[in-house]
Amino acid sequence: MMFTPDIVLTATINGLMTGAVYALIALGLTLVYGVLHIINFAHGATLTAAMFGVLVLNQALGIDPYLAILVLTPLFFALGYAVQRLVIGPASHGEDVNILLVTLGLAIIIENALLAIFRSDTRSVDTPYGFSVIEVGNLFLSTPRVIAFFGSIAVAVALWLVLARTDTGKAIRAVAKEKTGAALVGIDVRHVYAVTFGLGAACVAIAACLLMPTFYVNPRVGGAFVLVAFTIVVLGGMGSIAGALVGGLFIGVVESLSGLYLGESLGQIGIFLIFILVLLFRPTGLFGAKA
Amino acid sequence: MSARDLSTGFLPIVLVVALLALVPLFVTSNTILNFLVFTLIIALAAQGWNLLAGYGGQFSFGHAAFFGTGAYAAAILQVNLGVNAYVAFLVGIGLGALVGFVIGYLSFRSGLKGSYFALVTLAFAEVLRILANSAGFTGGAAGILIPLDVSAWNFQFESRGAYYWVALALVAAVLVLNRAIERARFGAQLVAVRENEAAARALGVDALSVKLKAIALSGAITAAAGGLYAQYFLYLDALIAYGPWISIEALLAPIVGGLGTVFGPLVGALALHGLSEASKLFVGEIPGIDLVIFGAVLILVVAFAPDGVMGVIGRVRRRLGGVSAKTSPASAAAPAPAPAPTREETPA
Amino acid sequence: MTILRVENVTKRFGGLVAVDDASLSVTPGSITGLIGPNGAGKTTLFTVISGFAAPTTGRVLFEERDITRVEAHERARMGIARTFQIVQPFATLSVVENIAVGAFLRHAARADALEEARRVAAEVGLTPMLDQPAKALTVAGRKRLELARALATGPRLLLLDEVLAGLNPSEIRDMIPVIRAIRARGVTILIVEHVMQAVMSLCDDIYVLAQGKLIAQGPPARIARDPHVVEAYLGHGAAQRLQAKAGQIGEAAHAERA
Amino acid sequence: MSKSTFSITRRTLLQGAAATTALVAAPAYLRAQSAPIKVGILQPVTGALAFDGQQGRIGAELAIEMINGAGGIDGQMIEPVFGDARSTPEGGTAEVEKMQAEGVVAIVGGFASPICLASSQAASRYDLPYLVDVGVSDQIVSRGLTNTFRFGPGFGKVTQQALENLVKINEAAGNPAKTVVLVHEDGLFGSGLAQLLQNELPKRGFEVLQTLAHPTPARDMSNIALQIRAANPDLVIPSSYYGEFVLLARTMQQQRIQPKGIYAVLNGAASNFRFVQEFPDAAENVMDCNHWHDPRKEESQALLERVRADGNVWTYNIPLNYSNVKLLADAIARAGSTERTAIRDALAASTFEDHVMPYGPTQFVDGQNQGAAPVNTQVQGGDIKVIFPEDFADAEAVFPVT
Repeated sequence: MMFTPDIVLTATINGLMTGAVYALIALGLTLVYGVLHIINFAHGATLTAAMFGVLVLNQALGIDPYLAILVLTPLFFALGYAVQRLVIGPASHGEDVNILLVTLGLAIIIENALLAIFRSDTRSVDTPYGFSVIEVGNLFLSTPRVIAFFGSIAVAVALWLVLARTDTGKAIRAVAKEKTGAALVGIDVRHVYAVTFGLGAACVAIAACLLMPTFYVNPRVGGAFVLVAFTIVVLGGMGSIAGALVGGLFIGVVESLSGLYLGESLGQIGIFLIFILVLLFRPTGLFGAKA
Repeated sequence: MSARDLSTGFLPIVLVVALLALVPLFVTSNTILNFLVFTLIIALAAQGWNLLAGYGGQFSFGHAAFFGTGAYAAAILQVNLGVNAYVAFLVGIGLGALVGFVIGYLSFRSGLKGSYFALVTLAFAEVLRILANSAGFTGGAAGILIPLDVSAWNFQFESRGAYYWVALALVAAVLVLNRAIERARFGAQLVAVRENEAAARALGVDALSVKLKAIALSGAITAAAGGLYAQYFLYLDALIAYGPWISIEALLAPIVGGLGTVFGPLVGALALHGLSEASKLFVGEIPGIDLVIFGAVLILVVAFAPDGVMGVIGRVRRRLGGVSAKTSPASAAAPAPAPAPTREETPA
Repeated sequence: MTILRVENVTKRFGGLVAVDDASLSVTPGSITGLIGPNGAGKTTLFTVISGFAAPTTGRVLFEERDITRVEAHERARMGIARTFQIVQPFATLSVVENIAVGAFLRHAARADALEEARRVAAEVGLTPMLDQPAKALTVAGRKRLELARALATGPRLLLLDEVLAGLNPSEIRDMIPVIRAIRARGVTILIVEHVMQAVMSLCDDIYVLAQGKLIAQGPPARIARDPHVVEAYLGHGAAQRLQAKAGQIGEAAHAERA
Repeated sequence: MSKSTFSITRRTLLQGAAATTALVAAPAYLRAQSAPIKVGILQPVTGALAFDGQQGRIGAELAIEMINGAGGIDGQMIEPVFGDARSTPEGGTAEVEKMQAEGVVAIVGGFASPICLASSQAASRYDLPYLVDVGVSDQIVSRGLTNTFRFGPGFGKVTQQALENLVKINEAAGNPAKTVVLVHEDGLFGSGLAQLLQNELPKRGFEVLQTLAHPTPARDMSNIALQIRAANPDLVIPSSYYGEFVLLARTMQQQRIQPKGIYAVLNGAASNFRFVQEFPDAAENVMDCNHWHDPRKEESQALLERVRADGNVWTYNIPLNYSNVKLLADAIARAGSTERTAIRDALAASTFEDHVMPYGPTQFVDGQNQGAAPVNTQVQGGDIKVIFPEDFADAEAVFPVT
């Protein structure tokens, strides 16, 4: 099938905009993986919870989704911190299999608690700018999606700065590299684990705020983003912030273009095939650091 | 018979299976039988997973790939090609082994382990799900329906009890197979690969071939569960056959029951499904609350019984003095949970 | 006649040359030592010989057969066994089961493998710990287990990677006769070792590796005097002590073999 | 046969005795009157289909409330036995077994086709009448199960009707639409429909420019919108679930894609008031061919108002389940017994009119209600109106839109 350059260009831009949000969701996942070496199964459910958070703040208090960032980011950081410190850590006895199970249990709890509270309706947030567009040539770019694009990149850069420049960031990197060594030099590993989890949850909270003006929420919506986030984490190299960002944008574009050329349904296969091929031939990720 | 044979021999299997086989004679409630049949199907799928992950240390998140293959083979061969149900069932098992071999060959050859292996299996299952959803011969999105035609020749039974016995027989066969593997060279090599692949290779263990055998066998067993599912419910679509739900069921049961133990998958499946039913019973009509309880109990089990139900049983038995602590660790039957899968790999 | 020959092996990691054109040969029935300062490439060369890494160039021959491309487990089947410097027990298995994994290589039936495992355990002095979980063993116990597992595969050539490292002097004293006894029943041994005194007392022949190159070869007494070795590795004080000792022990060893 | 079937038979005998010799058997009669009739209400109230399940349950509950409020079935109250199919076929099967054990006389619901297929089959083991509320797969009523009835239309009927109605609506407007883009989810509804329309539309003078499939859930519909814009069709025919259609409609509005009409089929959102309320501009003038209540019936208006008064959203699941329960109650009353075969025969012979759907009197052939058909709705002025067929319409079609 042939498409005009216009369409391909627009599809690419669409892919980049979607991909940036994917990247933001993947950031939390890759960070947790890099430090704790576990796959957090509750990541998608956390996203769903944050999206409901946006909905509630909007409908009950009239808070704009973007302003909700100021509320939800610290809230989810605290929640993530507490859950790791009080539930995942103690319950898992440091065994990775157990962490996996505990996060799976958490995902089940969060998803169904949301179902019990909000019922299973699909809900959306209406904003004054929900339908506004930025015209570039004869392209109409959805304003909230452009905001989401730059917002996601800003968060990625901010996260990278936190890890590179702050003491906490250095402690996180030390623990990621060598847990025992870090403990020996006096780093509180449990605290670092919890901070990492908190950061992961905070990323997801921001992603929720950026998504809601253009997306919808129901108790199972997070699942749609989790698999793709896994793919990005693998593609970018597990634990790599820059990898997650580049991987997210790349996957966004691949998804968009393969959707265009193969159809949206089969286009999904494109993502998984890339995923499989990367794992088989370059498991440290396309953009990841050396082993 | 020595105390040691009690924990590693075939006698407990015979006893447990004999006991379970009596259930339909006393339980006439089809609600319970239906629950047990479904639970046994899950247990069978989980036994397959346990062989690869519990004994071999290769954690798969994609056993749906095998379950779905077994299920679709059973249905498609019967519906589209008119093959006898039992033949279709057996072919499905063979195809499950083949899919296992192919996935294993690709992944193990590339040296994937830990979370990387887990993720690649997940992706393979998803690819199969999407393909099954769009292909014509699988019935596509409309799914595939095996015509209701109750007769033993068609592998369809009037009574739930008959299904129960068939499912139990398959589970029992795998219990025996598992025990035999534990006592054979293959089992020792498999566990050695799980514990330390390099050391195993140094001792002459062909790790790749051992892992391939394990994943093919594992695929075959889980495919049998899929085939049985198809025969029991007579309807399939891509989400049922290749959906993530069964991958999760297959891994939860052994982990809760006792990873790398013969009885772990069966015990875990019964415990989890029992728990799920119980939590459904005790809460009112608010949807979701029962699953919240389920999730909470899952976390509590992990927190307070980290080596699974079989681990708890073992500890209680040791405390009661039935089997001395001296002999039981010697058995390969009850190793502690495998070392973390993610730990061995090279971090990026 | 050699049982093992390494011909011009070079191993590069990117720009780094870990082993540079090394050649050595091991006489059947001997204990041959491979020594050198830290980072000399001993472990890399050992890894190449045991089949856990392929050389960049060069060949490895076992009983005059080229095994350069033969996989590690195949080498075990051919009769080459190795131990690991950092012990690698199968943690959840018992001692006897650990050894049985090795014994299964030549014994298909569980009963036979277990019997062989018990026999080997006796040989290395692990009989009292047979049913303990491997993770419960002391460091010395684990070193013995490492040795036992390798022995259980029925090797003709045994590659030992620092089996004495981490042991205290009395544990080393206990271990040396065990290694000698293994050689005494006809198993050839190539040993990478850091504990100098032990190497000098055990080995018939020693190769010295420094910065990836073989710089010396010969019987212990000659190595201890070799000016290159003294310069690159031993240091003068240690060399003198070893020279004195090598004289006595070397004679004793020869006497024993005769 | 199981014990519970036996006890039901016994109770039925007692009832019969009560009817003939009322005086002598007075105590038995009283007992029969006080014993409620248990009806299984099976819906997927958790899992992926939870929303639809909850909606269906609301409809069934309201019908039972209404019937019991009016004195029950010949004095006997209906007692609902709720079951959660958990959005899976095996979940549905397990609930059927439970309901059977609890002694229900029939089961209503299922919602999704896979659940309906498995559950009705499980119920057939006990000759337990099963009324499918929505499940449109044509396999449901083609298996020869005598216990299974579908009051609503099946897939073949819906698609055929959607096509015919489209042609008529287009004709009535002077054939403004000639080119079409099909957008469909890749599941049972969407794929089957797209295939049929692709074959049939060209025969009726339409040109299908493109067929765009998408998965559920889809994270992004902008590419679909993009391709619609590029193809610039007169008509867009989307068949998707709620979330995806909302995304699509919003994107189309944003991208200023304005075809002459959006003609949805079995769409999750186009006949959903939440969508209409939340995005009135995107929803305006969207047509849908779907299950819908008969707006001219007073009872359906009362029901709608009641649902809104309770703070619930109105979807077609509600009138369908409401009607199904009423249909069942009528069959039980006419059977004069709670015996299964009697109820089954009464259902098969029923000519029930007192429902809230635009179907006319029921007439079952092999379990399928022959009068069942979808209608065309259109979002007009923030409301959802029936525009076709005229017999049931409460508004005129706005077409072409531009």
